[in-house]
Amino acid sequence: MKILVQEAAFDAGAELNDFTKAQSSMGAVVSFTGIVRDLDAGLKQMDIEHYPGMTERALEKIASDAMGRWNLGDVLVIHRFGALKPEDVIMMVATASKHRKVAFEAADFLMDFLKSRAPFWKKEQTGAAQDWVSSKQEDENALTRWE
Amino acid sequence: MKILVQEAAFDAGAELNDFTKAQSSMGAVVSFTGIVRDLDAGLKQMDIEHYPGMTERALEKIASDAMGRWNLGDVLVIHRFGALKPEDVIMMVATASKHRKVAFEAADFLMDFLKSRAPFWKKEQTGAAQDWVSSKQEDENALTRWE
Amino acid sequence: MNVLYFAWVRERIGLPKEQIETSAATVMDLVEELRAREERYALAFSDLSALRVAVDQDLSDFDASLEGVREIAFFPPMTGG
Amino acid sequence: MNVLYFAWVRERIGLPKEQIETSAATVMDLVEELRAREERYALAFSDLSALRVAVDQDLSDFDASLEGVREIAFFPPMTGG
Repeated sequence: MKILVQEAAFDAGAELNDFTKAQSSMGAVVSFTGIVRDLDAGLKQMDIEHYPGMTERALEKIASDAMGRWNLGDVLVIHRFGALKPEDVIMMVATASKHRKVAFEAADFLMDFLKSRAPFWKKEQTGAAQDWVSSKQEDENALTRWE
Repeated sequence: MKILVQEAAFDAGAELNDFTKAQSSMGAVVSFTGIVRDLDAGLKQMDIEHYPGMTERALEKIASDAMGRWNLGDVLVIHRFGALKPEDVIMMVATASKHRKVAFEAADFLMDFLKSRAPFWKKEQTGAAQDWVSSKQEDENALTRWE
Repeated sequence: MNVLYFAWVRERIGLPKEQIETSAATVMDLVEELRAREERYALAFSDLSALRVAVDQDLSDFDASLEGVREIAFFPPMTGG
Repeated sequence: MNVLYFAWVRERIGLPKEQIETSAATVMDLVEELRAREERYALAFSDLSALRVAVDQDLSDFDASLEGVREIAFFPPMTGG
Protein backbone atom coordinates (compact mmCIF):
# COMPACT_ATOMS: atom_id res chain seq x y z
CA MET A 1 0.00 0.00 0.00
CA LYS A 2 1.42 3.33 -1.04
CA ILE A 3 -0.47 6.45 0.00
CA LEU A 4 0.79 9.93 -0.75
CA VAL A 5 -0.80 13.28 0.09
CA GLN A 6 1.31 16.00 -1.42
CA GLU A 7 1.36 19.49 -2.83
CA ALA A 8 3.88 18.67 -5.56
CA ALA A 9 2.89 17.49 -9.02
CA PHE A 10 3.54 13.81 -9.76
CA ASP A 11 4.05 11.73 -12.89
CA ALA A 12 1.00 9.44 -13.13
CA GLY A 13 2.56 7.39 -15.95
CA ALA A 14 5.76 6.76 -14.00
CA GLU A 15 3.70 5.83 -10.93
CA LEU A 16 1.62 3.41 -13.01
CA ASN A 17 4.78 1.81 -14.41
CA ASP A 18 6.36 1.43 -10.96
CA PHE A 19 3.15 -0.03 -9.59
CA THR A 20 2.83 -2.44 -12.53
CA LYS A 21 6.46 -3.56 -12.38
CA ALA A 22 6.09 -4.50 -8.72
CA GLN A 23 3.42 -7.10 -9.69
CA SER A 24 4.36 -10.62 -10.75
CA SER A 25 1.41 -12.84 -9.93
CA MET A 26 -1.25 -10.20 -10.62
CA GLY A 27 -2.30 -9.96 -14.26
CA ALA A 28 -4.63 -6.96 -14.07
CA VAL A 29 -3.90 -3.34 -13.15
CA VAL A 30 -6.59 -0.65 -13.17
CA SER A 31 -5.83 3.02 -12.68
CA PHE A 32 -7.97 6.10 -12.29
CA THR A 33 -6.54 9.57 -12.89
CA GLY A 34 -8.45 12.72 -11.94
CA ILE A 35 -7.65 15.85 -13.94
CA VAL A 36 -8.61 19.49 -13.32
CA ARG A 37 -11.32 20.04 -15.91
CA ASP A 38 -11.51 23.39 -17.64
CA LEU A 39 -14.88 25.18 -17.26
CA ASP A 40 -16.98 27.01 -19.84
CA ALA A 41 -16.44 30.20 -17.86
CA GLY A 42 -12.68 29.57 -18.00
CA LEU A 43 -11.07 28.12 -14.90
CA LYS A 44 -8.13 30.13 -13.57
CA GLN A 45 -7.20 27.97 -10.66
CA MET A 46 -8.46 25.14 -8.50
CA ASP A 47 -7.51 25.25 -4.84
CA ILE A 48 -7.63 22.02 -2.91
CA GLU A 49 -7.83 22.31 0.85
CA HIS A 50 -7.34 19.28 3.05
CA TYR A 51 -7.18 18.24 6.70
CA PRO A 52 -3.59 17.19 7.39
CA GLY A 53 -3.49 14.12 9.58
CA MET A 54 -7.08 13.09 9.02
CA THR A 55 -6.52 12.89 5.27
CA GLU A 56 -3.80 10.27 5.64
CA ARG A 57 -5.90 8.34 8.18
CA ALA A 58 -8.94 8.39 5.92
CA LEU A 59 -7.01 7.31 2.82
CA GLU A 60 -5.31 4.50 4.72
CA LYS A 61 -8.65 3.27 6.00
CA ILE A 62 -10.18 3.33 2.52
CA ALA A 63 -7.19 1.50 1.02
CA SER A 64 -7.15 -1.06 3.86
CA ASP A 65 -10.87 -1.64 3.47
CA ALA A 66 -10.29 -2.39 -0.24
CA MET A 67 -7.41 -4.77 0.56
CA GLY A 68 -9.61 -6.54 3.11
CA ARG A 69 -12.57 -6.82 0.80
CA TRP A 70 -10.82 -8.12 -2.32
CA ASN A 71 -7.77 -10.22 -3.09
CA LEU A 72 -5.50 -7.45 -4.31
CA GLY A 73 -1.79 -7.47 -5.02
CA ASP A 74 -1.49 -3.84 -4.05
CA VAL A 75 -3.20 -0.46 -3.86
CA LEU A 76 -1.82 2.97 -4.74
CA VAL A 77 -3.39 6.33 -3.79
CA ILE A 78 -1.88 9.74 -4.55
CA HIS A 79 -3.80 12.97 -3.93
CA ARG A 80 -2.55 16.52 -4.31
CA PHE A 81 -3.56 19.65 -2.42
CA GLY A 82 -2.82 23.32 -2.99
CA ALA A 83 -3.20 25.44 -6.13
CA LEU A 84 -3.79 23.57 -9.38
CA LYS A 85 -4.31 24.69 -12.96
CA PRO A 86 -6.61 23.30 -15.67
CA GLU A 87 -5.32 19.97 -17.02
CA ASP A 88 -3.19 19.32 -13.94
CA VAL A 89 -3.47 15.83 -12.53
CA ILE A 90 -5.23 16.01 -9.14
CA MET A 91 -4.99 12.44 -8.01
CA MET A 92 -4.71 8.81 -9.00
CA VAL A 93 -5.51 5.39 -7.63
CA ALA A 94 -4.33 2.03 -8.91
CA THR A 95 -5.25 -1.54 -8.01
CA ALA A 96 -3.66 -4.85 -8.99
CA SER A 97 -5.39 -8.22 -8.97
CA LYS A 98 -5.34 -11.62 -10.64
CA HIS A 99 -8.73 -10.85 -12.15
CA ARG A 100 -9.84 -7.84 -14.14
CA LYS A 101 -13.27 -7.64 -12.50
CA VAL A 102 -11.71 -7.39 -9.07
CA ALA A 103 -9.20 -4.73 -10.15
CA PHE A 104 -12.03 -2.66 -11.70
CA GLU A 105 -14.33 -3.07 -8.73
CA ALA A 106 -11.67 -2.18 -6.17
CA ALA A 107 -10.63 0.96 -8.09
CA ASP A 108 -14.27 1.98 -8.38
CA PHE A 109 -14.69 1.44 -4.62
CA LEU A 110 -11.59 3.50 -3.81
CA MET A 111 -12.86 6.38 -5.92
CA ASP A 112 -16.34 6.32 -4.40
CA PHE A 113 -14.95 6.58 -0.87
CA LEU A 114 -12.18 9.00 -1.77
CA LYS A 115 -14.83 11.28 -3.25
CA SER A 116 -16.96 11.64 -0.11
CA ARG A 117 -14.95 10.24 2.81
CA ALA A 118 -11.51 11.78 2.43
CA PRO A 119 -11.26 15.36 3.78
CA PHE A 120 -10.53 17.35 0.64
CA TRP A 121 -12.43 20.43 -0.52
CA LYS A 122 -12.17 22.00 -3.95
CA LYS A 123 -12.58 25.67 -4.75
CA GLU A 124 -12.80 26.90 -8.33
CA GLN A 125 -11.62 30.35 -9.37
CA THR A 126 -13.08 31.72 -12.61
CA GLY A 127 -12.01 35.31 -13.08
CA ALA A 128 -13.52 37.31 -10.20
CA ALA A 129 -15.71 34.49 -8.88
CA GLN A 130 -14.63 31.84 -6.41
CA ASP A 131 -16.83 28.91 -5.56
CA TRP A 132 -16.49 25.89 -3.37
CA VAL A 133 -17.38 22.81 -5.38
CA SER A 134 -20.62 21.33 -3.97
CA SER A 135 -20.81 17.70 -3.03
CA LYS A 136 -23.25 15.71 -5.13
CA GLN A 137 -26.03 13.59 -3.73
CA GLU A 138 -25.15 10.95 -6.33
CA ASP A 139 -21.66 10.67 -4.82
CA GLU A 140 -23.15 10.03 -1.40
CA ASN A 141 -25.61 7.56 -2.89
CA ALA A 142 -22.78 5.74 -4.66
CA LEU A 143 -21.49 4.53 -1.30
CA THR A 144 -24.59 2.44 -0.67
CA ARG A 145 -23.46 0.11 -3.48
CA TRP A 146 -20.73 -1.18 -1.18
CA GLU A 147 -22.79 -1.85 1.93
CA MET B 1 -9.36 6.84 -31.05
CA LYS B 2 -5.92 5.27 -31.09
CA ILE B 3 -5.69 1.56 -31.76
CA LEU B 4 -2.37 -0.22 -32.02
CA VAL B 5 -1.70 -3.91 -32.66
CA GLN B 6 2.00 -4.50 -32.44
CA GLU B 7 4.74 -6.99 -31.63
CA ALA B 8 6.99 -4.41 -29.95
CA ALA B 9 6.86 -3.63 -26.26
CA PHE B 10 5.29 -0.29 -25.31
CA ASP B 11 5.51 2.05 -22.33
CA ALA B 12 2.09 1.96 -20.66
CA GLY B 13 2.93 4.90 -18.38
CA ALA B 14 4.03 7.10 -21.27
CA GLU B 15 0.89 6.12 -23.20
CA LEU B 16 -1.27 6.99 -20.18
CA ASN B 17 0.43 10.38 -19.85
CA ASP B 18 0.01 11.17 -23.56
CA PHE B 19 -3.63 10.13 -23.42
CA THR B 20 -4.26 12.19 -20.28
CA LYS B 21 -2.49 15.29 -21.63
CA ALA B 22 -4.70 15.28 -24.70
CA GLN B 23 -7.79 15.76 -22.48
CA SER B 24 -8.93 19.21 -21.36
CA SER B 25 -12.65 18.99 -20.71
CA MET B 26 -12.58 15.40 -19.45
CA GLY B 27 -11.79 15.05 -15.75
CA ALA B 28 -11.63 11.26 -15.48
CA VAL B 29 -9.23 8.80 -17.08
CA VAL B 30 -9.39 5.05 -16.42
CA SER B 31 -6.77 2.62 -17.66
CA PHE B 32 -6.48 -1.14 -17.64
CA THR B 33 -3.14 -2.85 -18.11
CA GLY B 34 -2.84 -6.59 -18.69
CA ILE B 35 0.39 -8.26 -17.59
CA VAL B 36 1.75 -11.74 -18.29
CA ARG B 37 1.19 -13.50 -14.99
CA ASP B 38 3.78 -15.97 -13.81
CA LEU B 39 2.44 -19.50 -13.15
CA ASP B 40 3.06 -21.87 -10.25
CA ALA B 41 4.69 -24.24 -12.72
CA GLY B 42 6.95 -21.42 -13.89
CA LEU B 43 6.01 -19.72 -17.13
CA LYS B 44 8.80 -19.62 -19.70
CA GLN B 45 7.01 -17.76 -22.43
CA MET B 46 3.58 -16.67 -23.56
CA ASP B 47 2.94 -16.65 -27.30
CA ILE B 48 0.14 -14.49 -28.55
CA GLU B 49 -1.20 -15.34 -31.99
CA HIS B 50 -3.58 -13.01 -33.77
CA TYR B 51 -5.46 -12.63 -37.05
CA PRO B 52 -3.90 -9.64 -38.86
CA GLY B 53 -6.56 -7.52 -40.49
CA MET B 54 -9.47 -8.91 -38.51
CA THR B 55 -7.80 -7.88 -35.24
CA GLU B 56 -7.70 -4.22 -36.22
CA ARG B 57 -11.28 -4.38 -37.51
CA ALA B 58 -12.51 -6.00 -34.31
CA LEU B 59 -10.70 -3.54 -32.03
CA GLU B 60 -11.98 -0.58 -34.02
CA LYS B 61 -15.52 -1.88 -33.79
CA ILE B 62 -15.24 -2.41 -30.03
CA ALA B 63 -13.77 1.08 -29.51
CA SER B 64 -16.40 2.69 -31.79
CA ASP B 65 -19.16 0.88 -29.95
CA ALA B 66 -17.86 2.31 -26.67
CA MET B 67 -17.65 5.83 -28.16
CA GLY B 68 -21.22 5.48 -29.43
CA ARG B 69 -22.56 4.18 -26.16
CA TRP B 70 -21.00 6.70 -23.76
CA ASN B 71 -19.91 10.31 -23.93
CA LEU B 72 -16.18 9.76 -24.04
CA GLY B 73 -13.36 12.18 -24.77
CA ASP B 74 -11.25 9.43 -26.27
CA VAL B 75 -10.41 5.73 -26.26
CA LEU B 76 -7.00 4.06 -26.44
CA VAL B 77 -6.36 0.37 -27.19
CA ILE B 78 -2.91 -1.22 -27.51
CA HIS B 79 -2.45 -5.00 -27.81
CA ARG B 80 0.76 -6.90 -28.40
CA PHE B 81 1.28 -10.21 -30.21
CA GLY B 82 4.30 -12.51 -30.45
CA ALA B 83 6.52 -13.94 -27.73
CA LEU B 84 6.16 -12.41 -24.25
CA LYS B 85 7.83 -13.14 -20.94
CA PRO B 86 6.38 -13.11 -17.40
CA GLU B 87 5.69 -9.55 -16.19
CA ASP B 88 5.62 -8.16 -19.73
CA VAL B 89 2.73 -5.81 -20.43
CA ILE B 90 0.37 -7.51 -22.91
CA MET B 91 -2.11 -4.77 -23.56
CA MET B 92 -3.78 -1.66 -22.25
CA VAL B 93 -6.96 0.30 -22.74
CA ALA B 94 -7.76 3.81 -21.54
CA THR B 95 -10.95 5.87 -21.53
CA ALA B 96 -11.55 9.55 -20.78
CA SER B 97 -14.84 11.07 -19.69
CA LYS B 98 -16.30 13.95 -17.72
CA HIS B 99 -17.59 11.45 -15.16
CA ARG B 100 -15.75 8.72 -13.35
CA LYS B 101 -18.59 6.21 -13.59
CA VAL B 102 -18.65 6.52 -17.36
CA ALA B 103 -14.86 6.17 -17.66
CA PHE B 104 -14.95 3.03 -15.47
CA GLU B 105 -17.90 1.51 -17.28
CA ALA B 106 -16.47 2.11 -20.75
CA ALA B 107 -13.08 0.61 -19.81
CA ASP B 108 -14.85 -2.41 -18.31
CA PHE B 109 -16.88 -2.77 -21.54
CA LEU B 110 -13.76 -2.54 -23.73
CA MET B 111 -12.07 -5.27 -21.69
CA ASP B 112 -15.07 -7.60 -21.80
CA PHE B 113 -15.25 -7.41 -25.59
CA LEU B 114 -11.52 -7.43 -26.13
CA LYS B 115 -11.37 -10.64 -24.10
CA SER B 116 -13.76 -12.67 -26.24
CA ARG B 117 -14.35 -10.75 -29.46
CA ALA B 118 -10.87 -9.75 -30.62
CA PRO B 119 -8.99 -12.53 -32.45
CA PHE B 120 -6.08 -13.18 -30.11
CA TRP B 121 -5.04 -16.59 -28.77
CA LYS B 122 -2.60 -17.16 -25.94
CA LYS B 123 -0.31 -20.15 -25.54
CA GLU B 124 1.62 -20.75 -22.35
CA GLN B 125 4.97 -22.54 -22.30
CA THR B 126 6.01 -24.05 -18.98
CA GLY B 127 9.14 -26.13 -19.42
CA ALA B 128 8.30 -28.98 -21.79
CA ALA B 129 4.55 -28.34 -21.83
CA GLN B 130 2.73 -25.95 -24.13
CA ASP B 131 -0.92 -25.17 -23.68
CA TRP B 132 -3.39 -22.93 -25.40
CA VAL B 133 -5.19 -20.84 -22.82
CA SER B 134 -8.85 -21.90 -22.70
CA SER B 135 -11.58 -19.35 -22.99
CA LYS B 136 -13.73 -19.06 -19.90
CA GLN B 137 -17.48 -19.33 -19.85
CA GLU B 138 -17.56 -16.40 -17.42
CA ASP B 139 -15.89 -14.22 -20.05
CA GLU B 140 -18.57 -15.11 -22.57
CA ASN B 141 -21.26 -14.52 -19.93
CA ALA B 142 -19.78 -11.12 -19.10
CA LEU B 143 -20.89 -9.84 -22.52
CA THR B 144 -24.56 -10.23 -21.65
CA ARG B 145 -24.19 -7.37 -19.17
CA TRP B 146 -23.95 -4.98 -22.10
CA GLU B 147 -26.95 -6.18 -24.12
CA MET C 1 -9.99 21.44 22.93
CA ASN C 2 -8.69 22.22 19.44
CA VAL C 3 -11.47 23.21 17.09
CA LEU C 4 -10.70 23.24 13.36
CA TYR C 5 -12.66 24.69 10.47
CA PHE C 6 -12.28 23.92 6.79
CA ALA C 7 -13.43 25.30 3.43
CA TRP C 8 -16.39 27.74 3.65
CA VAL C 9 -16.84 27.03 7.38
CA ARG C 10 -13.31 28.36 7.89
CA GLU C 11 -14.08 31.36 5.67
CA ARG C 12 -17.33 32.22 7.48
CA ILE C 13 -15.82 31.92 10.90
CA GLY C 14 -12.69 33.68 9.76
CA LEU C 15 -10.07 31.39 11.20
CA PRO C 16 -8.77 27.87 10.58
CA LYS C 17 -8.32 26.78 14.16
CA GLU C 18 -8.88 27.85 17.74
CA GLN C 19 -8.47 26.53 21.25
CA ILE C 20 -11.75 26.40 23.13
CA GLU C 21 -12.35 25.73 26.80
CA THR C 22 -15.68 24.01 27.04
CA SER C 23 -17.67 21.71 29.24
CA ALA C 24 -19.95 20.69 26.38
CA ALA C 25 -20.86 17.01 26.63
CA THR C 26 -21.59 16.43 22.96
CA VAL C 27 -20.72 17.93 19.59
CA MET C 28 -24.21 19.41 19.47
CA ASP C 29 -23.69 21.12 22.84
CA LEU C 30 -20.49 22.67 21.50
CA VAL C 31 -22.30 23.83 18.36
CA GLU C 32 -24.94 25.55 20.54
CA GLU C 33 -22.19 27.24 22.55
CA LEU C 34 -20.50 28.51 19.40
CA ARG C 35 -23.78 29.65 17.82
CA ALA C 36 -24.49 31.76 20.93
CA ARG C 37 -21.10 33.42 20.77
CA GLU C 38 -21.18 35.60 17.67
CA GLU C 39 -23.09 36.13 14.45
CA ARG C 40 -20.36 34.57 12.27
CA TYR C 41 -20.65 31.30 14.23
CA ALA C 42 -24.43 31.38 14.07
CA LEU C 43 -24.12 31.83 10.32
CA ALA C 44 -21.57 29.07 9.84
CA PHE C 45 -23.66 26.63 11.90
CA SER C 46 -27.08 27.71 10.63
CA ASP C 47 -27.71 24.56 8.56
CA LEU C 48 -26.23 21.46 10.12
CA SER C 49 -27.34 19.26 7.24
CA ALA C 50 -24.70 21.10 5.18
CA LEU C 51 -21.99 20.32 7.75
CA ARG C 52 -19.88 17.34 8.69
CA VAL C 53 -17.93 16.81 11.87
CA ALA C 54 -14.79 14.85 12.67
CA VAL C 55 -13.93 13.90 16.24
CA ASP C 56 -10.24 13.19 16.79
CA GLN C 57 -9.88 12.88 13.01
CA ASP C 58 -12.66 10.35 12.53
CA LEU C 59 -15.88 11.27 10.77
CA SER C 60 -18.56 11.40 13.44
CA ASP C 61 -22.08 12.54 14.36
CA PHE C 62 -23.42 15.64 16.04
CA ASP C 63 -24.62 13.61 19.01
CA ALA C 64 -21.14 12.16 19.64
CA SER C 65 -19.69 12.54 23.11
CA LEU C 66 -16.78 14.92 23.64
CA GLU C 67 -15.39 13.05 26.62
CA GLY C 68 -11.61 12.75 26.29
CA VAL C 69 -11.69 14.37 22.86
CA ARG C 70 -8.72 16.55 21.93
CA GLU C 71 -9.62 17.71 18.43
CA ILE C 72 -12.88 18.45 16.68
CA ALA C 73 -13.30 19.69 13.13
CA PHE C 74 -16.24 21.19 11.25
CA PHE C 75 -16.45 21.28 7.45
CA PRO C 76 -18.79 20.92 4.47
CA PRO C 77 -19.28 17.55 2.74
CA MET C 78 -16.01 16.48 1.20
CA THR C 79 -15.25 16.81 -2.49
CA GLY C 80 -12.09 14.82 -3.09
CA GLY C 81 -11.08 12.71 -6.06
CA MET D 1 -11.40 -19.01 -51.37
CA ASN D 2 -8.73 -18.36 -48.75
CA VAL D 3 -9.16 -20.53 -45.70
CA LEU D 4 -7.22 -19.57 -42.56
CA TYR D 5 -6.61 -21.51 -39.37
CA PHE D 6 -5.46 -20.16 -36.01
CA ALA D 7 -4.18 -21.50 -32.70
CA TRP D 8 -4.77 -25.25 -32.15
CA VAL D 9 -6.89 -25.49 -35.31
CA ARG D 10 -3.82 -24.40 -37.26
CA GLU D 11 -1.67 -26.89 -35.38
CA ARG D 12 -4.04 -29.83 -35.94
CA ILE D 13 -4.46 -29.13 -39.63
CA GLY D 14 -0.77 -28.36 -39.95
CA LEU D 15 -0.94 -25.16 -41.94
CA PRO D 16 -2.00 -21.56 -41.34
CA LYS D 17 -3.69 -20.93 -44.67
CA GLU D 18 -4.72 -22.58 -47.88
CA GLN D 19 -6.54 -21.78 -51.09
CA ILE D 20 -9.59 -24.00 -51.60
CA GLU D 21 -11.78 -24.35 -54.67
CA THR D 22 -15.23 -25.13 -53.42
CA SER D 23 -18.87 -24.89 -54.42
CA ALA D 24 -19.98 -25.13 -50.79
CA ALA D 25 -23.03 -22.89 -50.20
CA THR D 26 -22.53 -22.41 -46.45
CA VAL D 27 -19.75 -22.57 -43.88
CA MET D 28 -21.18 -25.87 -42.68
CA ASP D 29 -21.00 -27.32 -46.21
CA LEU D 30 -17.33 -26.33 -46.36
CA VAL D 31 -16.70 -27.93 -42.96
CA GLU D 32 -18.26 -31.18 -44.24
CA GLU D 33 -16.06 -31.06 -47.34
CA LEU D 34 -12.93 -30.55 -45.24
CA ARG D 35 -13.89 -33.28 -42.73
CA ALA D 36 -14.22 -35.74 -45.62
CA ARG D 37 -10.77 -34.87 -46.93
CA GLU D 38 -8.33 -36.19 -44.36
CA GLU D 39 -8.14 -37.38 -40.78
CA ARG D 40 -6.43 -34.16 -39.57
CA TYR D 41 -9.39 -32.09 -40.81
CA ALA D 42 -11.89 -34.49 -39.29
CA LEU D 43 -10.01 -34.15 -36.01
CA ALA D 44 -9.80 -30.34 -36.11
CA PHE D 45 -13.52 -30.05 -36.90
CA SER D 46 -14.73 -32.85 -34.63
CA ASP D 47 -16.36 -30.54 -32.07
CA LEU D 48 -17.85 -27.44 -33.63
CA SER D 49 -18.93 -26.05 -30.25
CA ALA D 50 -15.20 -25.53 -29.58
CA LEU D 51 -14.77 -23.60 -32.83
CA ARG D 52 -15.51 -20.12 -34.07
CA VAL D 53 -15.67 -18.92 -37.65
CA ALA D 54 -15.02 -15.56 -39.28
CA VAL D 55 -16.33 -14.78 -42.75
CA ASP D 56 -14.44 -12.00 -44.50
CA GLN D 57 -12.99 -11.04 -41.11
CA ASP D 58 -16.30 -10.76 -39.31
CA LEU D 59 -17.31 -13.22 -36.62
CA SER D 60 -20.07 -15.37 -38.13
CA ASP D 61 -22.11 -18.57 -37.82
CA PHE D 62 -21.72 -22.02 -39.30
CA ASP D 63 -24.90 -21.61 -41.31
CA ALA D 64 -23.64 -18.40 -42.97
CA SER D 65 -23.71 -18.27 -46.77
CA LEU D 66 -20.40 -18.36 -48.64
CA GLU D 67 -21.71 -16.44 -51.64
CA GLY D 68 -19.18 -13.80 -52.68
CA VAL D 69 -16.95 -14.65 -49.73
CA ARG D 70 -13.21 -14.36 -50.24
CA GLU D 71 -11.82 -15.33 -46.87
CA ILE D 72 -12.93 -17.69 -44.16
CA ALA D 73 -11.14 -18.43 -40.90
CA PHE D 74 -11.54 -21.15 -38.27
CA PHE D 75 -10.23 -20.83 -34.73
CA PRO D 76 -10.96 -21.60 -31.08
CA PRO D 77 -12.76 -19.08 -28.85
CA MET D 78 -10.61 -16.00 -28.50
CA THR D 79 -8.51 -15.28 -25.43
CA GLY D 80 -7.35 -11.68 -25.76
CA GLY D 81 -6.86 -9.03 -23.15
